[in-house]
Amino acid sequence: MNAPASSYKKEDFETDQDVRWCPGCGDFAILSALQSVFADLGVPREKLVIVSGIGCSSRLPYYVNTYGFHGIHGRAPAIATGVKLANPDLEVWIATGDGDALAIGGNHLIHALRRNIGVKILLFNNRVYSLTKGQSSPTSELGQKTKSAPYGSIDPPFNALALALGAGATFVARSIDAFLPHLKSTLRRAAAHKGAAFVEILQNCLVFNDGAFGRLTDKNARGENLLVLEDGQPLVFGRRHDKGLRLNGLDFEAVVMDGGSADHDVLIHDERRSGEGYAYLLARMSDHADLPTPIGVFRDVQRPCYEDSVRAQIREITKEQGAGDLEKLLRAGSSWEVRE
Amino acid sequence: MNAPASSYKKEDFETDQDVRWCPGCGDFAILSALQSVFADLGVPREKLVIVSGIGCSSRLPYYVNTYGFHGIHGRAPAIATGVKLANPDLEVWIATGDGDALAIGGNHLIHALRRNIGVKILLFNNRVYSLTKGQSSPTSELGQKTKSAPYGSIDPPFNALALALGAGATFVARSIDAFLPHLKSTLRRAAAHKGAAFVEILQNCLVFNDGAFGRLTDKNARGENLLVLEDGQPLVFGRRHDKGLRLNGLDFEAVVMDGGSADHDVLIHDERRSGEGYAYLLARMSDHADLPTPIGVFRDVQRPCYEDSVRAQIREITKEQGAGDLEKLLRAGSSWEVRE
Amino acid sequence: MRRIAEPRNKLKSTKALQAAVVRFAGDSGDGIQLTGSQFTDTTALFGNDLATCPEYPAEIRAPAGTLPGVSGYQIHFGSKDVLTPGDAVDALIAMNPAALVASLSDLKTNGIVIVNTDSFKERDLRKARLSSNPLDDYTLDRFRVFAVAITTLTRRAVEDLKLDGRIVDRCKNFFALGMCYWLYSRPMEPTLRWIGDKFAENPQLVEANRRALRAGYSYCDATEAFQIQYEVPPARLAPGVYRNVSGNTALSLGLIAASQRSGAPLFLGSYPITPASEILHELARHKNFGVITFQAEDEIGAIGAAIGAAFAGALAVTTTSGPGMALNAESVGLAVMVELPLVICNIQRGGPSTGLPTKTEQADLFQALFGRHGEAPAPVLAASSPGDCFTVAYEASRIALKYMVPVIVLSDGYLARSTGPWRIPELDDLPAIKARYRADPDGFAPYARDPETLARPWAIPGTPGLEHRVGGLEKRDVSGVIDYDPLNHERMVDLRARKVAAIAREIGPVVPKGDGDGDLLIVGWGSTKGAIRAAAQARRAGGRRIGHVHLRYLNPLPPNLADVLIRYKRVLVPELNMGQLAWLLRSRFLVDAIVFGKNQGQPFRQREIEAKIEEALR
Amino acid sequence: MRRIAEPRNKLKSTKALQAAVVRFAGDSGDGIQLTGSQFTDTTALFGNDLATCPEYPAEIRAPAGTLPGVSGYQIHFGSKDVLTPGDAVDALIAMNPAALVASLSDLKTNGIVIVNTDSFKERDLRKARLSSNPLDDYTLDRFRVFAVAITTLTRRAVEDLKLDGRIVDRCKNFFALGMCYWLYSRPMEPTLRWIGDKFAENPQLVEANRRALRAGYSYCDATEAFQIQYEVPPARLAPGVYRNVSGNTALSLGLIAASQRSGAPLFLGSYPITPASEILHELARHKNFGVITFQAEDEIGAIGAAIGAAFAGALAVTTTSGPGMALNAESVGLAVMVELPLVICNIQRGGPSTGLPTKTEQADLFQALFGRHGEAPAPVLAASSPGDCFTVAYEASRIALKYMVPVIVLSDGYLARSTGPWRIPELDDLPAIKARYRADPDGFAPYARDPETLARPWAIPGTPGLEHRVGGLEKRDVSGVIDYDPLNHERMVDLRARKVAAIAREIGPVVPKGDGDGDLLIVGWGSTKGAIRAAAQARRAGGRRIGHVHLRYLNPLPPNLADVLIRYKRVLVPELNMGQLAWLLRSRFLVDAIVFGKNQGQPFRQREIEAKIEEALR
Ligand SMILES: Cc1ncc(C[n+]2csc(CCOP(=O)(O)OP(=O)(O)O)c2C)c(N)n1
Ligand SMILES: Cc1ncc(C[n+]2csc(CCOP(=O)(O)OP(=O)(O)O)c2C)c(N)n1
Ligand code: SF4
Ligand code: SF4
Ligand SMILES: [Mg+2]
Ligand SMILES: [Mg+2]
Repeated sequence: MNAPASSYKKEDFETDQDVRWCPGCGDFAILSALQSVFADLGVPREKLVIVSGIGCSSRLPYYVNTYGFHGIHGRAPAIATGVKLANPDLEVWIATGDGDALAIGGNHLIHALRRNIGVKILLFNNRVYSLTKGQSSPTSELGQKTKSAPYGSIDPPFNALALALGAGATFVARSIDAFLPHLKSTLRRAAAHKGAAFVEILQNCLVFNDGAFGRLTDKNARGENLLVLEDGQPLVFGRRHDKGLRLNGLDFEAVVMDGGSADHDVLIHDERRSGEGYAYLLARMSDHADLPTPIGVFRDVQRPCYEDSVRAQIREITKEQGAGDLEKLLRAGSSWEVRE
Repeated sequence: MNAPASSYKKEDFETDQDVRWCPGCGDFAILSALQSVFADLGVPREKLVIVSGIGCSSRLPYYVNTYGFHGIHGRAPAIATGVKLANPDLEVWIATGDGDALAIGGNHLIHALRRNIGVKILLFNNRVYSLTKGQSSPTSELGQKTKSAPYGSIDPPFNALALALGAGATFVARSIDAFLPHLKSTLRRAAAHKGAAFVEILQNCLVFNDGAFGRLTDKNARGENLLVLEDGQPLVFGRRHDKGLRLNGLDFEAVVMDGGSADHDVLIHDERRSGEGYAYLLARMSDHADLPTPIGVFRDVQRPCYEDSVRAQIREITKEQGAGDLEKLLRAGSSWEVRE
Repeated sequence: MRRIAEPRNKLKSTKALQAAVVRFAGDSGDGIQLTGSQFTDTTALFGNDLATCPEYPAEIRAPAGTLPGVSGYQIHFGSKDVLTPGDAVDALIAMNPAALVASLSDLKTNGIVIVNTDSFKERDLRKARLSSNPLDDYTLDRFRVFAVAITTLTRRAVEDLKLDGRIVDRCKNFFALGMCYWLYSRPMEPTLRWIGDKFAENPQLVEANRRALRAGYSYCDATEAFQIQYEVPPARLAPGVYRNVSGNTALSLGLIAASQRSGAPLFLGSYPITPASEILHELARHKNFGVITFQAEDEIGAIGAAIGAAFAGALAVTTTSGPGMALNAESVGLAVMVELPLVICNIQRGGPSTGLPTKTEQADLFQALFGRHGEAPAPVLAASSPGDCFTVAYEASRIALKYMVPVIVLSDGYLARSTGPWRIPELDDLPAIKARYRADPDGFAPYARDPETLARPWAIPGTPGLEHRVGGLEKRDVSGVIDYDPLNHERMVDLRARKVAAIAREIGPVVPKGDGDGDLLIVGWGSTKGAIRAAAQARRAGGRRIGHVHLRYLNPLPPNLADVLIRYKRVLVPELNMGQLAWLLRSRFLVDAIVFGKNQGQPFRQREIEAKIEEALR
Repeated sequence: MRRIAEPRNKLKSTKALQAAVVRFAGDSGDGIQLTGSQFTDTTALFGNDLATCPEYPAEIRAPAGTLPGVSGYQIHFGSKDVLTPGDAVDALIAMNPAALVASLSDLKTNGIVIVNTDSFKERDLRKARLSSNPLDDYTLDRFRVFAVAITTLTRRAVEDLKLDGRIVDRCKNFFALGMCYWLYSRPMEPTLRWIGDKFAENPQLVEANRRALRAGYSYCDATEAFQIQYEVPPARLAPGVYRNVSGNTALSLGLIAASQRSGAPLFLGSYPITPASEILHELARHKNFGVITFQAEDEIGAIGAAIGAAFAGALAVTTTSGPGMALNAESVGLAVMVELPLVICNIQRGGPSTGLPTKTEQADLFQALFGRHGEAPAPVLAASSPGDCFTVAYEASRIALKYMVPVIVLSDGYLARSTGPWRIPELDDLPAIKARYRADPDGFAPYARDPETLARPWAIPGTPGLEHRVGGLEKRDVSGVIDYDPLNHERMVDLRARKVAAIAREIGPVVPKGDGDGDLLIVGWGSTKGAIRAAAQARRAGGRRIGHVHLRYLNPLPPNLADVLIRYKRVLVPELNMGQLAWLLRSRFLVDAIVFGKNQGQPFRQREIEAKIEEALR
């Protein structure tokens, strides 16, 4: 019935449901990337669960032939936590949007990251509420005109990655719908991480916020605006790969690499860097007009993951106390017998 | 009736309600500090509003003779946002606990900080749910035994200040119930900040988590464990003020100040430092066993505050379009007349 | 400008009708909503009474040409009272096969079907999952079919403008509109003018669209296929200035009016949700009324901010739909306890859970009445027509401010979107409404009550000498301090209930429409009013003795309702749920009210209610 | 060890009683709860039937000696059925003035009052806000007062142990307990043993407390003031093994039992809230049963995780009280839609809003039945005694697993805390309960239904070949894919309702206690059972023809309820709310049920119900 896990094809992860996104929506690319990655993972299909909230992005589970749970708005991390705790053998993924994850679902998100529960969180960030037809989201930019902010948004946006790091995330990455290979490799990395993996995927909504990421995807512009992180490689960007980042005290600054001494100051990317400051500064780069926006894996470190701690505690206590005996439990405390 | 704002005494901010905290609770000190600070502020009493959620800490509004709103669990930032938006002339303070603010109220908190709404948030952190008699909170420490974690907590705690910074907080500070003068000056600084001010106050719950901050308050221990931040002063700690913090790449490290060259590396505290990394590293210090825990003002920077942006937009549009005319509005669009 | 008619083609015959139902249907990219609203505006200006009902696809952009992608717009217009958008369609304009098949079952036998043959190609049929072409098989045998190459004809009309092909094809809806204008003898002038305004920045587009419109009109006038032209004479509406409004627009206007008249600034705390979002959109556009629209992080943040704003003196409002209303339950309880004015609008949609978000339903009445913990009564009002949304929003604000209570307003997806002519009220005719801020510290106590309304004083921060504390814990009568005393609690539970119950004094007696006594009383609430009234009228015309009461106030109920109920042999309660109002009436009046529930995400059809009436009378 | 009595003092007289009510009251620091439970354990072992009701101060540590700081523990024990903790107190042990005045109104005329005179100093009186000493004025005229210097006598008893003064004073509650043991002829042995276990690590404390206990006993035996010793002979309980349980403990055990018996691992997602938290505490202690207790960030996170765990195959539970239940409304709707098993326990407290968190009330019945948007029916069960919490938790789990539905369990603050003897069930006597995981891919469809129960299959992730998607949008019958089709929606609304209604088949007929027909039927639900039964018994003894039906199933209602209702002339519904069950019965059966509401945050007294019975029969 189910193909052996090792020989999956992408098609094995398609369903017979019509995909109900607007033609050209960035969600298609993400779906396709995820299906490919699933095919490669070698995880039996029945062990994969995708949980989502509500939004265009949250329709994704319907289109992937695994177990799926299309939850309610904002609650995917809560539901996913329950799934993973109840059965840690499952690989649990979350598909969510900027509204779903960062507006109504913000609390569940930060707590999932705090606990480091082993779920992969894919945040489709299109900086707008799409399913409800174009209101502002917590990542909408200042001045962005939306249906709910017809004169332009005055709410400063979240920096999703900085928020995730502040909450204690162990794995933080960013990719873009338009960069399929990069996206796939990022998803693969998320799959490999033990613990909570947070991936922000910049996603174009061509109906309500078209071109929001043009600076980063446009062939001409992206060289100057995008910095692709690679572990062990210097933080270099620029159309001609001629710029690098170095430290100035506790801030990053861009320098032109002209073969001079400054070249040696350019930082080498280290995903596993133990101090928290480095990843945080990387995350904050996108807030600075004079710095490029990084994509890739910002941070990938290990902390005990929550489902393991839960099971370990149960095991330990059961070892100490012995497996529970219902009969004994009911009669615990002072009991007495009444005879006929 | 009301005394002139300039001549308030602390007693003017007391109410006739019996204070219902356990004798010896750290909340008394915070209450007292706040009443003193209010007396000094020169703000007319009727312009002060304290909003709270639910918890021992959230009882505070009843004991301060200002306007007060004892809300429901976790929602103080939401209620306070409404108060401040409806009337920006009011000085709005929030009293909240680690459960109230960081568990159920986490989302409202991070969004209030993102928007930079002008409210002062006092988080009474006792690392436990006290009002409900001793369950774990999101700041309970690993291994801490509580009623809900009788075998010890396995949930990694939030670092409240790192979370606040990740959410975009413009003012972040920490103080301790036991240090009254420090607490008062910290509250005064929060009062002076324009925008959202986030103050974590380490508070001893002598019933359910007594001595949680002994390391920091105990006369003998605190020298080595506490670092008092002062703007423009070096980051120095130690019983004999003989240790300083310097940068090692992007991490802090403690060095002994022996009058040697290392002394010059010791960082000078700068609350207004523009890059985000510095305050974040300070905030993360308390996670590191080998670094002291800072108290004081970590960060105090300016961003437009939300209530101003809201009003500015209204003013601007009203200037452009003229004040609304109800009669015209009702007849807008294509209307037609039916005559007798 | 009114009642301008185009010159007539003398070769064609003209037939007068009392009313007609027209549906435009096509792909969501076809500009159907725009076409429909143009037809509506013209018809309104022409003087007909009317009701409309747009239907959007559930998806943002379902694949073009598919069934889920069909967008529809139905208008019922006439020279008498028009009460519903019409059960059955007289004329369908179908821009593609999917639109055709989706509408077929609603079409009257012998009804008119205009199809755009250019989009009935093999490919189009496949997208609509059709195996044969409905134009060629028996499908349309019952109808009068006009197969017109609308796309081709439009292209031809604008050929010489040398426009981009995609732009040209976007004009084709005006061609179709022109045909309908001819068919129903409507003037083109208003739309010609509208096109001029709309595309002012692009004169070529103005020209192209105008030409398409005229071409459609002339096509019918010229071609032999069209022989009969219909006339639906204007209706006799009550004198006044009218405009066509949707329920959500009217509701927004009602809130602004209440704010302006009461002197309490309007504060909306909201979180987007279908079908309530347009209220947020609409109010966000009127900042020059001092309106603050706060899009919160979630519904709880939204209502929380509204409660805070109410504390600080605003006319505070939150707008949502069922799921958001569910999340708000705890906060509504807080508002009940702190006794602050608050207007909570639930624009109901199909449930439970996420349910059918784009569909309509009335299944949140129980939630409004009972969906809180503890005894937490709140007034509940329901709007019954698009224009009535104005009245109800205004009245809810009035009650909230006068009694210091949260008031729940129920509307629904159908009311939210559908439109009807609304007589714009004269400002002086609006009921008095006032924000009564307490200023006097003398004798002030936060929970002292107005002896008449039982309202506590609204003492807002900033007022010297009135400093006080409120909160969700039980409070002592008068002083408002926390109090767990058993008898005080009982007194407060009772006071909160009596305060709400006392509003009944202000509710005028219900007077049944139709027969004042007789065989059957139909009791309804909310958006079903038009369908019930139409059905009752029809059955009375058929000789039945029927009365119809439509409740605006669900809590408290009108004081004379019991007296009315006993004047009829039977009571029938049609609702878009499983019988929630019926339950209420049964419990309150021990009357054996007959449940007539419909749970299809769709409004009632007149004929469904007629059939049920006959069944009930059997 | 049972029925050991201490040697008697031949000079004193002994009086046999059928029952007695004793209340221990003092400052929350006085160890009142511990004293009370020792008396209870001893009394249970002795063989009496009993009911207890502890009362804690609302504050964690209200200032010592004040009224808000009073802690109380009441026990009613007897040799017949003991149904309530007792309306009126036979013997009060008051450790300070505040405790005395707080209890006075509940004391029987001629009742016994033992006071600790050492804490009736000027200062103590001031703390209790008394202007004169009740021991000296007329306050206690109606009672038999025993003024005993308990602190002094305790100190004297342990003098030679040279203990710290604070520790010595903590022993005084054992002195008081000893007095009570003498007064009611109870054995000291069990408590002496318990002291040995409890303070095993501190032999000095063991000695001190034991001495204090014995000293109290001997004091009564020796002093002239005490002349009468009472005897309350053991009750004839049904044979079996008993233990004394509180409602929250029993509920926790019921859940564990259901998990163990069904084979579905227990998952609790919860967020602390009074008075539900103890269930979380209790379950967290039993991790060796594989129980996962997940303390979430809030109630929505808690129920969300529970729903996820249910999807993954757990017996999923969430526990909360009214405010949390309000927050959960949207998620309960999701559970209804995805048709997963879930047990939702609401331990009700005084509302609305934060209300009276430490008090009891039954005002969340409407919320349980109707507190969701859309038509979202769920079974609702209520427990009626501490021990019954076990049965109901088990039964709710059984229904959830069998029918694939969320089931709501109602308990309340009174049941949660009070205790009574519970006959521990034999495991084999527990009803069958089974987690039926689907494994067979053949013919699998996510919303295909069991023809009998209408349950859909439980196909949990990890099962090869059963991959499928669920969610909150309306789904097509059988296939479960998203579907907005009108008739499908109606079918699904109907199916979800029928599935719940079908459970009625499994509910045995209700058989009224007392008279099977007659003048009055009393219908109750939840924690009021004891008080109603006692009142009905008393009134029947007074010659009235009364039946009593106590409902465990509130939705669906027992199938024969209509038949029972018509056998009585009147129907009376006592509830700790404004008449919620009465409303339900009125609506459902068109019966003119008389509302008897009490909203005081307190359980019914037997006499209140008796009075109302007489009024109803007038
Ligand atoms: C409780 C609740 N509130 C509001 C909504 C309406 N709603 C559905 S999706 C959505 C936002 C979607 O935005 P996002 O998460 O960014 O997803 P996108 O559509 O942009 O992919 C909202 C507000 C809802 N379904 N439930
Ligand atoms: C919706 C809701 N859930 C739960 C509770 C119960 N509750 C009251 S206070 C509290 C936690 C208090 O902890 P914290 O905020 O740390 O305050 P503290 O008592 O420690 O000062 C909880 C869970 C509630 N009142 N409302
Ligand atoms: S509305 Fe935007 S996000 Fe949604 S499917 Fe269309 S393009 Fe994608
Ligand atoms: S329980 Fe703890 S936090 Fe609460 S009042 Fe007592 S000492 Fe303070
Ligand atoms: Mg989005
Ligand atoms: Mg706390």
